[in-house]
Amino acid sequence: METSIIISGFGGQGTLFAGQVITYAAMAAGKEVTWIPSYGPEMRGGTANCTVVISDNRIGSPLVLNPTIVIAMNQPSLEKYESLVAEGGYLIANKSLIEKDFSRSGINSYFIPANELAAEIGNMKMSSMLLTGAMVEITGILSLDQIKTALENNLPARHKKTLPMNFQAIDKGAEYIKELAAEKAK
Amino acid sequence: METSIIISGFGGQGTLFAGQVITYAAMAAGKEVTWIPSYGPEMRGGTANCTVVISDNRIGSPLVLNPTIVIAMNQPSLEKYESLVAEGGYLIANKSLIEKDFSRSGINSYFIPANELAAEIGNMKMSSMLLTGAMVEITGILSLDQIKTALENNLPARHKKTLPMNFQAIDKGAEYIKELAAEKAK
Amino acid sequence: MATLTTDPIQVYKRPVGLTEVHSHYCPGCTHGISHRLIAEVLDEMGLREKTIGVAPVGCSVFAYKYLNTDYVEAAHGRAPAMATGIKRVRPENIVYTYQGDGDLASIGMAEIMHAAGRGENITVIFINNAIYGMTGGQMAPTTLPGMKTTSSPKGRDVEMAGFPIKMSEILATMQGSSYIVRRSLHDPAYIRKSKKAIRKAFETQVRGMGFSLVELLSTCPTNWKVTPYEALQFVEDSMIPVFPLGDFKVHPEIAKLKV
Amino acid sequence: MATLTTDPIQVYKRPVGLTEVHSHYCPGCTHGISHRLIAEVLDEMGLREKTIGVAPVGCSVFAYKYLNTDYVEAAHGRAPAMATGIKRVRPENIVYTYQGDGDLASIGMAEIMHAAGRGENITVIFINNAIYGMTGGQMAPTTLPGMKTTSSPKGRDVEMAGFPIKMSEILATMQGSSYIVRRSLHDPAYIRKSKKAIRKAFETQVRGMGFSLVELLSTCPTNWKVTPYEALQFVEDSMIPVFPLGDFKVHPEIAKLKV
Amino acid sequence: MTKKLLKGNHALAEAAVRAGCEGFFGYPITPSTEFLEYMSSRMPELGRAFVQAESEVAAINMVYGAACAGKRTMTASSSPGVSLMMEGLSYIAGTEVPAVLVNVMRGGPGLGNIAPSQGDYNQMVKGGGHGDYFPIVIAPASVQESIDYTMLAFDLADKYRTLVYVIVDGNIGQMMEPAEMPPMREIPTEAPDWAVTGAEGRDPIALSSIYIDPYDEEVTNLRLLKKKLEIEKNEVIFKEFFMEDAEIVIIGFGTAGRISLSAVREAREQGIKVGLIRPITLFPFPFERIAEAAEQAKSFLVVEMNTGMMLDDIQVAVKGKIPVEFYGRLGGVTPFPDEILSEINRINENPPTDPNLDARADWVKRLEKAIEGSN
Amino acid sequence: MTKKLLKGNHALAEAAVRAGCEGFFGYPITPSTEFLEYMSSRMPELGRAFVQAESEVAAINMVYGAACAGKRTMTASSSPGVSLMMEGLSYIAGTEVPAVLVNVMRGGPGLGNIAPSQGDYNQMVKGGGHGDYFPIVIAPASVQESIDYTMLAFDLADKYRTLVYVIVDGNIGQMMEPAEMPPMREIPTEAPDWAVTGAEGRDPIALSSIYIDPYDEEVTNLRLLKKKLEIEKNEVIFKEFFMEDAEIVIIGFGTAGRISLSAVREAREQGIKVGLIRPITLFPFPFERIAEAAEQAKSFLVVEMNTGMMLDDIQVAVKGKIPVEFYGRLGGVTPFPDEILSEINRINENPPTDPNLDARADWVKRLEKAIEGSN
Amino acid sequence: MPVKGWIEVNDLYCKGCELCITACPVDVIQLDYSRLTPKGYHPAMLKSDGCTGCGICAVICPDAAITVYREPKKAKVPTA
Amino acid sequence: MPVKGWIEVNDLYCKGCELCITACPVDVIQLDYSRLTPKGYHPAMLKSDGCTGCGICAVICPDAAITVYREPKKAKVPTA
Ligand SMILES: Cc1ncc(C[n+]2csc(CCOP(=O)(O)OP(=O)(O)O)c2C)c(N)n1
Ligand SMILES: Cc1ncc(C[n+]2csc(CCOP(=O)(O)OP(=O)(O)O)c2C)c(N)n1
Ligand code: SF4
Ligand code: SF4
Ligand code: SF4
Ligand code: SF4
Ligand code: SF4
Ligand code: SF4
Ligand SMILES: [Mg+2]
Ligand SMILES: [Mg+2]
Repeated sequence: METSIIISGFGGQGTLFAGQVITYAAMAAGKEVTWIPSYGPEMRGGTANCTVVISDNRIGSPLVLNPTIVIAMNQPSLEKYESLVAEGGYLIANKSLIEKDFSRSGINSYFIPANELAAEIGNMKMSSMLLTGAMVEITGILSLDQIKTALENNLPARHKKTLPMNFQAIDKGAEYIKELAAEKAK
Repeated sequence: METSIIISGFGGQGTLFAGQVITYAAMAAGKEVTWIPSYGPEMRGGTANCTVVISDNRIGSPLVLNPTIVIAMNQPSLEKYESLVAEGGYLIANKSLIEKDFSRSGINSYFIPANELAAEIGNMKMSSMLLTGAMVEITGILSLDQIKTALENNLPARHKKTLPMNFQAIDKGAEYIKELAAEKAK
Repeated sequence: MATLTTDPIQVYKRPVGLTEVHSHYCPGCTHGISHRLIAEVLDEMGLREKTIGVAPVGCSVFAYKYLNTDYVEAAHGRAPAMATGIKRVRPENIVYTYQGDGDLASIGMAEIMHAAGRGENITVIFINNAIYGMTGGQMAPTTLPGMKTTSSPKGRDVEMAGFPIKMSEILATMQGSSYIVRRSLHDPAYIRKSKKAIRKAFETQVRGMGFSLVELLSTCPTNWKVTPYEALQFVEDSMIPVFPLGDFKVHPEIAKLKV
Repeated sequence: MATLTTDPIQVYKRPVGLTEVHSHYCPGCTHGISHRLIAEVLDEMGLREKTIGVAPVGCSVFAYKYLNTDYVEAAHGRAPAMATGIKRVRPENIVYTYQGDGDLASIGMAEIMHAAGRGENITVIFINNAIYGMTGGQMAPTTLPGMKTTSSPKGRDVEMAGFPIKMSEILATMQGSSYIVRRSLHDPAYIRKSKKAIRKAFETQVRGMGFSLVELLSTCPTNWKVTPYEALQFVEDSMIPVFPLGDFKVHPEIAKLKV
Repeated sequence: MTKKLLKGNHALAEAAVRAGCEGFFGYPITPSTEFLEYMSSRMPELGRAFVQAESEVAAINMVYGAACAGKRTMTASSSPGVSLMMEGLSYIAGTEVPAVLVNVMRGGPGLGNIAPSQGDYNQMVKGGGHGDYFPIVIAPASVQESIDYTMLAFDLADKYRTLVYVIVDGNIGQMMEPAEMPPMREIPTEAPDWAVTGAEGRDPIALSSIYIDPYDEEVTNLRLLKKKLEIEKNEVIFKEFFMEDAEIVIIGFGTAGRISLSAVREAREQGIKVGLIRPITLFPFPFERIAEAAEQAKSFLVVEMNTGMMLDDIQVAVKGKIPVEFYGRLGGVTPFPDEILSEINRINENPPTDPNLDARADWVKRLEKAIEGSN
Repeated sequence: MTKKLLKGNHALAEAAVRAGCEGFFGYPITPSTEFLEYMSSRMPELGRAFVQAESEVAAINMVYGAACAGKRTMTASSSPGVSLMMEGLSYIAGTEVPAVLVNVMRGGPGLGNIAPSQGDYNQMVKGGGHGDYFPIVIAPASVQESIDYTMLAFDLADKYRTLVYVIVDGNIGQMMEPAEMPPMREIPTEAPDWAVTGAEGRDPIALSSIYIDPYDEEVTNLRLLKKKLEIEKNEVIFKEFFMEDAEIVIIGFGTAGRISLSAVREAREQGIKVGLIRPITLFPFPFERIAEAAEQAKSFLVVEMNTGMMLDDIQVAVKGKIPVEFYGRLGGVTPFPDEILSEINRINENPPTDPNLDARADWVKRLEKAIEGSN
Repeated sequence: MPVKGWIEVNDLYCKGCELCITACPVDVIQLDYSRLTPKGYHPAMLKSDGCTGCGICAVICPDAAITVYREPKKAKVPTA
Repeated sequence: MPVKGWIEVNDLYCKGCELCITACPVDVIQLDYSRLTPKGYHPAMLKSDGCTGCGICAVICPDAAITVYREPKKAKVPTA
């Protein structure tokens, strides 16, 4: 089984680190993993994205054409990746920075107002962690605890004090999905 | 028929130009010709030599391993080329700058005190032309007139005034050989 | 005489010399200001349709997308050589290079020195932002002592990496150079002076007077890891003391020129 | 105290620092003088067995055959980079380059500027003979205005090829340089001064004080097409006016040094 | 086992450090820059030499100097930067001193882009500098291999006093993957006897690449050639997968090989008899193994991220015995396993029979169609 | 016919002038320096651009500029100088502007020596710079051919907007031979429409080698590749001698080919059925003709002044059909016709039969013996 | 009374860098947090009256995003 | 009376460049036209007495071919 995740947004939205946290978590869970950024410091002002592959077997390609999961943190990312999500896959989008609606069927798509929710915690930069929490809740590829442990073990020392806030964001993302489900269930 | 000539000496002794004069003369005589220097300005203070090939056919190699004729204008040149002259070929050496004797048989070897003879004309630099005259006299590959015409047609304008002196040197070299022959005949 | 019209006056509008596209520069990066000044000067001098620009490798690698003239893209550091090739076969054109500090002062040191040495009749716009912007913030020859970069993580150690190299001062020693000045982009008043300098540099070329160069102190908020505004302050507070503004060589005829 | 011996006194003999071979230099070429001075200085300072020389591409390409120390042979112009590589991994050794004007001022411009810029703790012996000797007499960046060479057959045209580049003056502007002087080899008195300068340059390195360079005006009778003696006169009459002798940068501590 | 999630460039750099690299000289260039950045903090920390050179030209000549001084030394760069090193590399080869170069290849020619590519195969393997010389070329396909083969690179460089190139593409330089670091090696206290160290108590040593007399140079060239033949005998490395009964054999190196493996696995699940040979040393090239495989297989499919540079070498080994097909993506495009899988399917359904088929020309047509389709 | 005795370097230079070269940018290096020296007086005389650049790096980038400006332009250098041009050449190729390079090859690697060599074959033909690009490579074997093919070089460069390399060795650069100069061509008054000339009355033109999006670069790479295939179809040039009934076929380019001709003539006089194919374009390589010859001949003898670089290409064409032997001299040693003649005799007396013989390894043994013998 | 002016900010170019805001001598510019440009930035806008049309904001704008207008002087009928 | 000195010129190194000749303050050096060195040059030699052992010729000799000797001062017995 191979799961592939693309997280895409503006530079500075924390997409690369969110991808790393997922990678660490999967690695700790005994999976084969790869993480690769769309590196491009030579291209200023662009979008930043990364691809995570999680597998039971040795991984061939760190890049994927049709990811199973996409987290789109802004509108350009949604435009770029919506059509590429694998059939039956997941698209999780940051409603706060997206004005248009979904256009694709056959996949599971979610809008989450991540910036607003993150602002509630008090830090807009938490939106990527928040979406990660939501993604985990939606897909079940890892547990929230696994993500949190990975985060705790790999957050650079100088950022340690933001750990509680990160945890909050993960939970908040997950809760938002739970509520959504509850609402739907209604 | 292919004739090959190596003229070798110190830089400044006029070896390269003497070779060119022979080449021009042979060309005027309707032969195929090549001239090539041992180029090496990157090697200061070394010897300067050139190879002339004269042929009825298209010339393959501008270089030869065993030249038919060698003009050795100093001792290092003699040491280098004596053993390489083709069987039955000619070795013409400048006695003025050579202290040792010939060591090879099976070829036609000549010593000529070129510097002294050139000094008699009044210009030491004429020694290469003098040896060229001698070479032509010995081998008969071209006539003295052919050489002189080639010289006249190809001497750079700024050196035109040395033409008579060059002619003298050619003749002097040839005469020296004639005398030598006359002496031997005695 | 006052005019009759009551239409609003357009005090400032984007110059024709700039293309109508969004640039890839980071928000607040002063590369954009220098582009604008060049465009304005070429517009004002009527040179746009005679000019061939030479873009460097650096953040301004796509200068040709923004400046509305013919353009070529040089190898890293070699813009002065490429400009020489163009100018020598097309002396009727106006040829200028646009180069960063890594490009001009590091890998391109030989080419800029010799273009100046030959008195090549070209103009150089030299953007000194004390860092390698495009590759993500490594130390440049112009990085300030003690300044942290991704390749001087403890701050530039002058013992191991030397002191900042002052290109204008060095190039002014070359007999072939006619106009060598340093200006700054950190403040509107200084920007206006920068524009005048750019104008004089092109005037030097138009008059066939040889090599001209305008060094512009510029910002890199992204790699300095500060806001655009803090970046301007850093230029004023930290860069100018190391790279003093001034005229390092001005041909008397150009000095006389009013622009 | 006067001595008892009546053996003749050897006033001068060939230094141990020179190998016992005939050199390939043309008769009267002052490359040989500078070799001898280096050998004498290394002998006197007792550095011969600690020293690693870096030969250039140029007539002195075989410097390693004549100077009796460990030696490496650099690519054309890259001796300062190669010396940097050696010195950084072997700071305990004395490392110097020996470079011609084509090598140092033309193709090697970037490397010499940056070695000086970094304040690399190496010594450079720079032989300025205003021409490319080894390749047969082409124009160098140091060729005098109007001087005929095989690649400036009508004389150096400063309009097209620029003015001679004055490396010592330029390098002195670099903060990392500690000792930059120009001397000449055209006359015994000047040769003695040259030797002192070479001594001071190595003293600079021994003290870990950074970049040192001695520019030596030198002859090329072969390509200048004059006799060795006329060549010395040419240095005095024509070169020194363009390349004035002098101390362009001397660290105060070295200035105090008596050698 | 203590695997850590490591970025390719950092892993390569740390492996060099552990292999005993005492001098790093480089110039930043995407996508290899993190290598230099890592070294800028790591080397000084260990008291070893780090210089950010003024250019790649200077960097390689600093390496040349440090190599002559008998220290393990290296540089890392990417395609355009490596082109600037050609003269210096040729000098190092001619002087027969050991040095290591890491090339994190990107799209070219020219400035190109910074995306992963294998377009420098010829430059690296056939010798981009002037003259006859033969660097060892190793192409790892994962972060772990990058570590292991960087260690080996230094050993081989010393063993043969030769250049060793470790070539990866931006994918491997930039990606993070779990991998294990070997322990730090001891730095030898003695310099090798050929190195310049100051002529204390011995005759001076001169290291150069000049052999002004052609006969001397000929002897040198012959020595280099014999070294090459020796290396070809001893140092070939490749990996193979599913080869026992393979009828279609894929050949690809580095990322292309690694991605092909995914495709091969999927094809095997579909029951297609397909195998993979992944050359790891590109020089020495596994000619023998490939010639052998040509006896067993019905056809080859060469996969590269260039226009078919290794393809030519495969043709030399195959000698027209079986049809060889080609699939390449260009300009920084990394092929996806699906693409290779569909090539396998195509071959499986319509097995090529003409051993003289023009692999490159056929592929051009397919690729053109694909590109048109996607636009 | 007005043949004059001309020096190779001067003839090459004057041919470039007559072909309409409007900008020469170079740096002195033996054995090509006379080229630059000639241009230093000739170009200004005609009001054309001449710059003695500060280095080969600068020279090729000046050429790059002049080429973008739509003028015929060139440089000339020798092996180490050419290595320094690799980045610039790759940029020119990537930008698809026409330019001509003359490489007067010398012994290498490294500083090597200044003697004639063919050791840059791989660098020139396989691409010494980074990325996929395909310069046309022409190898004249006489002063007359140097003239003729330099003219052609400029035409081909323009026709395909590509790099063209004219490669000779020091023999041809330095020797004088009678040859005829074609008349001076008119310089076109209009610039080509792709050139930068100032955007007067039209949209600005930007010339670059950047294709930051890999898919754009892929399209570019594919365009370059198709140009290559086109060139392979149209522009192959070779000469052949005594091929009608040849059983032994010698293959050699440039000086090696020319010298082989002398040996072949002598062998023919002895009644040996030997012929010669002399490739003139090394890219595009005469693969077809050589494959054809492999059908006719019993064996090949490849002669080069290197370790057998073209040999590899011959092997590709021969596909193991007949035995291929090799004879090379290295390091600046030019083989003499006698040596090749004795190789022919050897083959004639003991015809090789194993099509898989290892030509290079066998020759190494012979050469080693010969070298030992001569010491 | 000071001259009356105003500015227009082009969404295509503006990157919300705030340099115009820090430069405006009369402090009449702010970012428009209610909107995102197509590139995802909050653009600059006039926040209040008082712009003099001095053009300083345009001088410092790195993206040449600002057009500056000024009300013309009152029309005077030529007196001659 | 001036000090008495003399020089020896080593044939292996001397190239007959004449620089010593032009430099010698007392003009006592000339080329030896009767001999060639192994490399083919006429070497320098003392042509007459008068050498002071000043060493100037050695300072200028590019080939370090000259060894300079001087007659020692008269031996004095130490007085103490
Ligand atoms: C030969 C070569 N080396 C390195 C690079 C990578 N590179 C691209 S831009 C750059 C530095 C740019 O810095 P600078 O010139 O200061 O421009 P800035 O981005 O700061 O404006 C480097 C090292 C390259 N493209 N080519
Ligand atoms: C890359 C390269 N370019 C050119 C050359 C040819 N070359 C050898 S020495 C030299 C110039 C030497 O001049 P200079 O440095 O002044 O030394 P000199 O011979 O005058 O002492 C040149 C151009 C070379 N060997 N390598
Ligand atoms: S990285 Fe720096 S220099 Fe480059 S565009 Fe961004 S701010 Fe400007
Ligand atoms: S060519 Fe000139 S520099 Fe070179 S050795 Fe001769 S005289 Fe000296
Ligand atoms: S300065 Fe320009 S880009 Fe920046 S916020 Fe103001 S208008 Fe926008
Ligand atoms: S024109 Fe002047 S007053 Fe008006 S907004 Fe701009 S800076 Fe402020
Ligand atoms: S200076 Fe030296 S080399 Fe010259 S002639 Fe005198 S002794 Fe001989
Ligand atoms: S030592 Fe002095 S006096 Fe004696 S020969 Fe030499 S220069 Fe003349
Ligand atoms: Mg910068
Ligand atoms: Mg010189």
